[in-house]
Amino acid sequence: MIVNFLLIVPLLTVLTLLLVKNEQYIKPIALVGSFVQLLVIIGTLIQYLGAASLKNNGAMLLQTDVNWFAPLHIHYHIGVDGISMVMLLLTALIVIAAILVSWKEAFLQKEFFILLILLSFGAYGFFIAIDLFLMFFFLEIAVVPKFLLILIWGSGKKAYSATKLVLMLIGASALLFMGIVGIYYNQPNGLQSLNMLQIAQMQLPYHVQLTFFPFLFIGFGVFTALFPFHTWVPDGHPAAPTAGSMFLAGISMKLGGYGLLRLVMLLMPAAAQFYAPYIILLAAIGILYGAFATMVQKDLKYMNAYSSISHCGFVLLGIGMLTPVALTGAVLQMVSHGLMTALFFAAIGMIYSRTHTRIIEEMGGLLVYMPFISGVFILAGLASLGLPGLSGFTAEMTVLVGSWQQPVTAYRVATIVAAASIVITAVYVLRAIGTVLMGKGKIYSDDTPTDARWYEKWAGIILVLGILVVGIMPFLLLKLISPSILYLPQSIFK
Amino acid sequence: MMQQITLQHILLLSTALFFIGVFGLLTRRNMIAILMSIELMLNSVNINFVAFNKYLYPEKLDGVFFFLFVITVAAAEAAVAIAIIIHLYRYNKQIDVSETEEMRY
Amino acid sequence: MNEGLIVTFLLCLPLSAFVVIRLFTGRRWQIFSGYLSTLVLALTTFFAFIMAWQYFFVYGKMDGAYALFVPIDMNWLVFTNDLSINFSIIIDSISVMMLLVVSFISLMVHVFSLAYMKGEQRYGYYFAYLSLFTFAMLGLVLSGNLFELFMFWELVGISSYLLIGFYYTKPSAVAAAKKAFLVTRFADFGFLIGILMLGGVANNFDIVQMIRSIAQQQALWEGAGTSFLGMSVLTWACLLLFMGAAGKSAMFPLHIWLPDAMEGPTPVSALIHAATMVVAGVYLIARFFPVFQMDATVLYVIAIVGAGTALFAAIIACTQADIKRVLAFSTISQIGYMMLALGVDDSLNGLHEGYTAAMFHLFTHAFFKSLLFLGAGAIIHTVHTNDMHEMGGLRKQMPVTHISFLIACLAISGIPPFSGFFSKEAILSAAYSNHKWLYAIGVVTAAITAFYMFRLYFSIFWNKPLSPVFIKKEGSWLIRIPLIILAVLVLITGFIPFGNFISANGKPLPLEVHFGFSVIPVSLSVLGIFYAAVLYYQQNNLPALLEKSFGWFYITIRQKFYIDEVYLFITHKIVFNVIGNTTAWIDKNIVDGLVNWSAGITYQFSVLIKKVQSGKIQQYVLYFLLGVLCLLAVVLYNN
Amino acid sequence: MMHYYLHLLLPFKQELLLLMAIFILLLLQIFGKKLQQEWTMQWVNLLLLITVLAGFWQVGYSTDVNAMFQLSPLNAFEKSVLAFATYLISLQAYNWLLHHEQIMEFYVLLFSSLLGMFCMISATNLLFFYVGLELSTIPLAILANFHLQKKQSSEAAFKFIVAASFASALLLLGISFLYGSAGSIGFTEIAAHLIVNPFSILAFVLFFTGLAFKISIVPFHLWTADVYQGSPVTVTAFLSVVSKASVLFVSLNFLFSVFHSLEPVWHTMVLILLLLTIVTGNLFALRQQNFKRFMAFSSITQIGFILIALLGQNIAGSAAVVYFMVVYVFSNLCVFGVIALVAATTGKEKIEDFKGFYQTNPFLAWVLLLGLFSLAGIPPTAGFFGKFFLLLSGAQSNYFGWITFAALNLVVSLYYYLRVVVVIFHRESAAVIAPIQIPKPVQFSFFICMAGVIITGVGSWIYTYIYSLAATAF
Repeated sequence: MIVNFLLIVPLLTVLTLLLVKNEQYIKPIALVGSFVQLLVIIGTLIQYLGAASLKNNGAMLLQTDVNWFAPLHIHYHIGVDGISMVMLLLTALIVIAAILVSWKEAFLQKEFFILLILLSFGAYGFFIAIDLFLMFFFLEIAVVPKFLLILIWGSGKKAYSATKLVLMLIGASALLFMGIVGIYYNQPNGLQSLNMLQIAQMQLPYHVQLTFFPFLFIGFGVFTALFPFHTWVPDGHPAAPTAGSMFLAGISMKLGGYGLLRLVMLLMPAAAQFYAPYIILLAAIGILYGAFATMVQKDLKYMNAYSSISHCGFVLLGIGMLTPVALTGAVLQMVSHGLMTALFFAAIGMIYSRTHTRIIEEMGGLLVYMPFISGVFILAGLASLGLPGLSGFTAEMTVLVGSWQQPVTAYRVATIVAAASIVITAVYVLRAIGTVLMGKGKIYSDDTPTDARWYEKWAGIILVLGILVVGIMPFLLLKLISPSILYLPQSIFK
Repeated sequence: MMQQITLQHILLLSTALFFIGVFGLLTRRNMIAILMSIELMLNSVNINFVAFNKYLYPEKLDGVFFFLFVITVAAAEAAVAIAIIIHLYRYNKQIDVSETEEMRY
Repeated sequence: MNEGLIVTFLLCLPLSAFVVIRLFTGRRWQIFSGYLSTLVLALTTFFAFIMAWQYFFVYGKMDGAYALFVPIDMNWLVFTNDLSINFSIIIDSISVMMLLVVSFISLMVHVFSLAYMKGEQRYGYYFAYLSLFTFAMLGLVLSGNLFELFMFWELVGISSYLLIGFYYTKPSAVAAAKKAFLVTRFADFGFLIGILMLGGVANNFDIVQMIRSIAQQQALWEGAGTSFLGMSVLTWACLLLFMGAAGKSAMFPLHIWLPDAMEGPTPVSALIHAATMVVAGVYLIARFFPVFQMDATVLYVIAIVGAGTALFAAIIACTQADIKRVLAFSTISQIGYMMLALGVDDSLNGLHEGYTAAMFHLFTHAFFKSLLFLGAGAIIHTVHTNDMHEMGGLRKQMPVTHISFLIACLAISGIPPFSGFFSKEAILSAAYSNHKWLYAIGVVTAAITAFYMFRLYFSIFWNKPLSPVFIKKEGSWLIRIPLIILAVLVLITGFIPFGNFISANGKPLPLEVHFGFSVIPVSLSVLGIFYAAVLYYQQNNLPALLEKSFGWFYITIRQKFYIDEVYLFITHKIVFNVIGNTTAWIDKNIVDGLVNWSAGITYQFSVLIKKVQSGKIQQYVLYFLLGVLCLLAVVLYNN
Repeated sequence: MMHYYLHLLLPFKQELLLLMAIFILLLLQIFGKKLQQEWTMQWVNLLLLITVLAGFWQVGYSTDVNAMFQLSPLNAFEKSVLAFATYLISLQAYNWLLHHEQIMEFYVLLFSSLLGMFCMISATNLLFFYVGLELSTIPLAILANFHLQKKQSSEAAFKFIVAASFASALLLLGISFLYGSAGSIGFTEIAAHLIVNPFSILAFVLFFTGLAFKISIVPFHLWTADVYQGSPVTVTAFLSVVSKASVLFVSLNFLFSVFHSLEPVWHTMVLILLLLTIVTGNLFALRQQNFKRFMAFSSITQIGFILIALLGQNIAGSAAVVYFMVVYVFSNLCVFGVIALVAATTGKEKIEDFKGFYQTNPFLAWVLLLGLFSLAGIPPTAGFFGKFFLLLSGAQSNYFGWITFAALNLVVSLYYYLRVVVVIFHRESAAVIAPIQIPKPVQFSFFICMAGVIITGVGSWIYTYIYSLAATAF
């Protein structure tokens, strides 16, 4: 089964990297490995589409189910549906871009790339896991490499930030774990299943859902930068190396979103309806709060980190609204935010490596020296502020339209509040563009900062293409996402 | 009237012995005295064993055997402890417990 | 010929020009890029003419009205079966009219720019952005789906941003671009909510369908069940839509970006900030007119805002020294007129004079205002200054510019037989039949308009003798030809029987010019011109005296009623400093502080209890014993 | 008939092997045959390995000998785990022992202690159990003193022997009361006759605290840190891994079968103790500077987590505990191996001394990291699975809220493990530990530990095997 290769290929890449003696082969191997992974994903996509067209719905397909820890009913159970396909593609793109961006990483490069691939391994596994334990396992795998990436290759208050990040995420995992345990022991007829699909079918008792939903919700929510559990984001992202930031914001935060989606859709739909007002409230606060906090940031990376909180709020909003359109929008927003924030961080990294500062006020007129990087930066910014034709627009509009379908006045007010963020987003994006790229040129420590190198260009181009595809041809993604969302029992939609 | 010595009496004795041992253990500064206090405690337990055996379960000699083993083990323990105390004495030229407070917190 | 094909072609041409120039030719083959773009635009204009000819003359009227086609309707982003963003093209009389205006003015601007922008470092990119704007604007007017319209609306905004900020090393240009984008964005926020509301009610985003279903449900949702936060959804939606329109069309109080937008290259101002983009708001309301019609309150609001803005901007225009700013305020004022016209459309009588008048004024205004801007561009190109006080006596130096500028000034002042006269007359007549006091404002504004336009005209071309600094001649033919063409058009467009082609219900509506009605506005305008001549025909100290006599009032006007400062206060002091910094502070000290505090308290606690591990074996034993006793107590108590 | 007797001896094969080793060592000592240190280590290690393997040979059934001794498949496996851990420790002690004069005595004492543990595990009688316990404890006191030139070592030994004696006195008191209330010292009789009354509860609590002392449950843990710090690293490793594992194995038997009737009593008790243990262990570990002392508190916390599983159902609970101990052996020995090596070559034992360790000793750093991550419960290391199963089986009880609290404590424990990681990766530091030559046996032990840390988790068959063993035990 091809799905297994999604896990085998990164593992093999890691192994090869471990065994390689010659330093100069490391980057090519990492790159080739991630490209092979992309090919595998495309192969999976083709198989999935074939299988899905036969079934004519968006069910979990291409499943592999092997008993793993038999006494505890833990299975190695993986499979893909449209949503996971989309997330896999996103991950592959960002990984390739992240490897390209770090092409000149010289310090402990072997470890660097191993950790990067290991991170992606966790993400890939998470997106295809059906067994809850397996999902949790992969989620955790993707935590510690982040810590090491920040700690070893980071900058600034790296030890503090890395520790804080990993502690908050692990704390979230502890809650998640307890949630999973709660599900495990409270199934009808004394079953002890960890199979998401099976749990979805059997429908957990209402009081069980109500009890354990907060555990899982907050657990995944921390990963998605749910207000007020978001504080690892503004510390973690800026301290991380460029590739790390790209990965953190681009993929890691999506793990939580994806988990929430599964939680809301499959595990506890009834509780999701009960808690929807709270989710929406937190999401709306997060969106606006993140946006306002972004506005006054002085450091580019901090800016982007805070904006991530705001953007991820849209994911939460979409999930909380519980309409098919809003959920679709949440998925789109995950993809969109992943791509654009990765691009943003890549651009910031490129700029930083030339100007050696990230403080907005200390830069100016970079457009003259580095048109390509600036172009990428502007594009990411425009995607962020929701320019039509770029990914942010399609995603956010889908969320908003979906949200508006909820006829409750309070929800609509929340939607309006969320929509207000498009103004604030524009404020900080244009402020950054206006100050950093435009205006009078300033003197930097490198006498004449150069434009992007070939690897940086490719990294930028890959992500830009992704953004454009989502922005201009969202129907391609919708073709994957919508059936999988509509495949759910319609009872979850109020 | 002849007074019987009941199990309670013996248990009282052993308990008293035990707590005397504990008190010694907690208050003596001398290492050897501490060791002796521990022996007291062990012996109080021995009394227990024998008493239980004699009063409650006289058909089997479990308690007595246990008492024998405890004595032996206590002897071994004491031997080792004394060896260690002697070793400590070589460093400090005294056997006050306050000399063993180097590692803490 | 298939109109779907034409229109698609028409849209793709500028877009592909943008892509090709931006990605490939923009940097290395600058001149080539300019000509490529112009050529493409010529082709586009050609197709637009074909389209218009076909629509108005080949198909003609059906049942006495111009029909509405939707030649293309493709799904783009499907939300549900009903709700979707489609790539949909709507062809009716106003979209075809706009098509003509946009492509033609854009062509003129392209030609003009070929010479005007010569020597710019980013000459190629300039044309790329112009093409992008043209594409977006054409898309906007052709959109048959409200969300699609919103998308093009945003694209127009961003190309405006790029073009205003074209001289990106100039801080003022960057600031202006930012301001323009942000103010319109703020309005777009309202627009977006309006779209969501309307879409929610109509369960559709297709404009035609929406209008139809809203009309059907009208009775139904004026009831109690559909109110939202105390107002009917219809009113909310229309007001929010108008908010979007007001932002783009620089209506008070969202007008502040337009004067600053003059930081962009002058041809850009002619295209975007005079003729096309800024009237998008008017177009939007016209597009949704059947919906607006249902709510008299909203129409009244539109009329008041329009009239107010017209007067307000006209007053400010009298005091500005920068010729482009004068023109900018005149643009605001004129768009106010158009809004006024839409607002006073008399739906009760079924005459819809206002609607047609608004469109007519939009049409004529496009020509004379772009002519004015291009003329100003030609002047700036020659004298390299924007300040009218530094100019004077330029009439000999640049005869073509002079004559065309004069024609445009007459047109905007509403002097017959220039085009502006006819359209303004229609507006005033519509206002007269609806709200008299609005009519009065309109007339007064017309007089002020005449005054400040001729103040501008006299200051530039007469006033004082030619300064010896300006020895440069009028620009090349590329600059002069557009001026001539536009001047001719300003002369003749007034005579088009506009009501025949465009009216609210498609049926012809004759716009008659009554001599008796025209006397008052025209004579007031002439009076305005007269005063301007008195003050500015020759250099004298009357203007200075006048300024003094008005005192602080004059300064207030010159400072644009301090509205910018108010905005600055709100955005910088309140939003940025108070809200933004407070949020950041809260995040750092309370939300994050809580996280750090919990870590700190754990550590403190750890230090607190370290004494337990005292290193004294006897204490250990004691704790051991106490532990046993406590445990025993708890366990015994529990069982 | 030789065959017949041999068959009788079969249940004791692991104990006999150890006894044999002890005798050979003593004989060699007596006859003054001064063997080369390296050679001694080799054959001793080989013997340990055989002991490990013996635990998998002919153990498909339970054997009972005279109501004293029992060999069940689970017992045999547990002994193998202990022997294997000792084997690894012995490999890692290479650098230290190579120049230690008393190597023979070291092994005699080590094996005696191990033998005591074996007896303890197999005991079905309190007397035999008590003898085993003491046999395992007393040699440890001597071993703690094996840094013969260091005062701290003697101090540790003294504290250990005093605390141990006190604990065993309490244990004995408990045993005597048990005897008094149940009338027997055989496990089966006790299980049958014990009823819930204050006297038996008193007996049980006293007995249990004696055990709790050995696995350093708070508040009976205070000796741990000092003894760990003062003892030679090898002994610390033995104390923290083997000694604890053995008592835990025994407690499984006690709690789930012998004191089964007191279950409600010991559930509350264990809950209180585990919460105290986790919190205290965490709080103390936060501030530690000495690596061994740090590991002491870390191991205290770990014990707290292990106790969670005791709240669960017997099979799943004991499977989780045994499994976790296997994992714990590998992960803890990863860490102790590195500490031992560094201490033996440079004498440095402080966490601060490891600044920039990664730059000079990347391999050792990876070993250390893997161990720490496994202790912290980070996948894909086995520690993750171990922790997961512990909490999972514990959560079956009614104490869901408390267990959630315990799970959140994982965050704190992760913090101090990461503190070490931060130190290891410190980039700018002056006094770095110079590159260390890793001897072959130590390297071998590292490979085993690393493989163990990875494979024990992902390879589910180990857990499944343990589960099946546990299933036969109840």
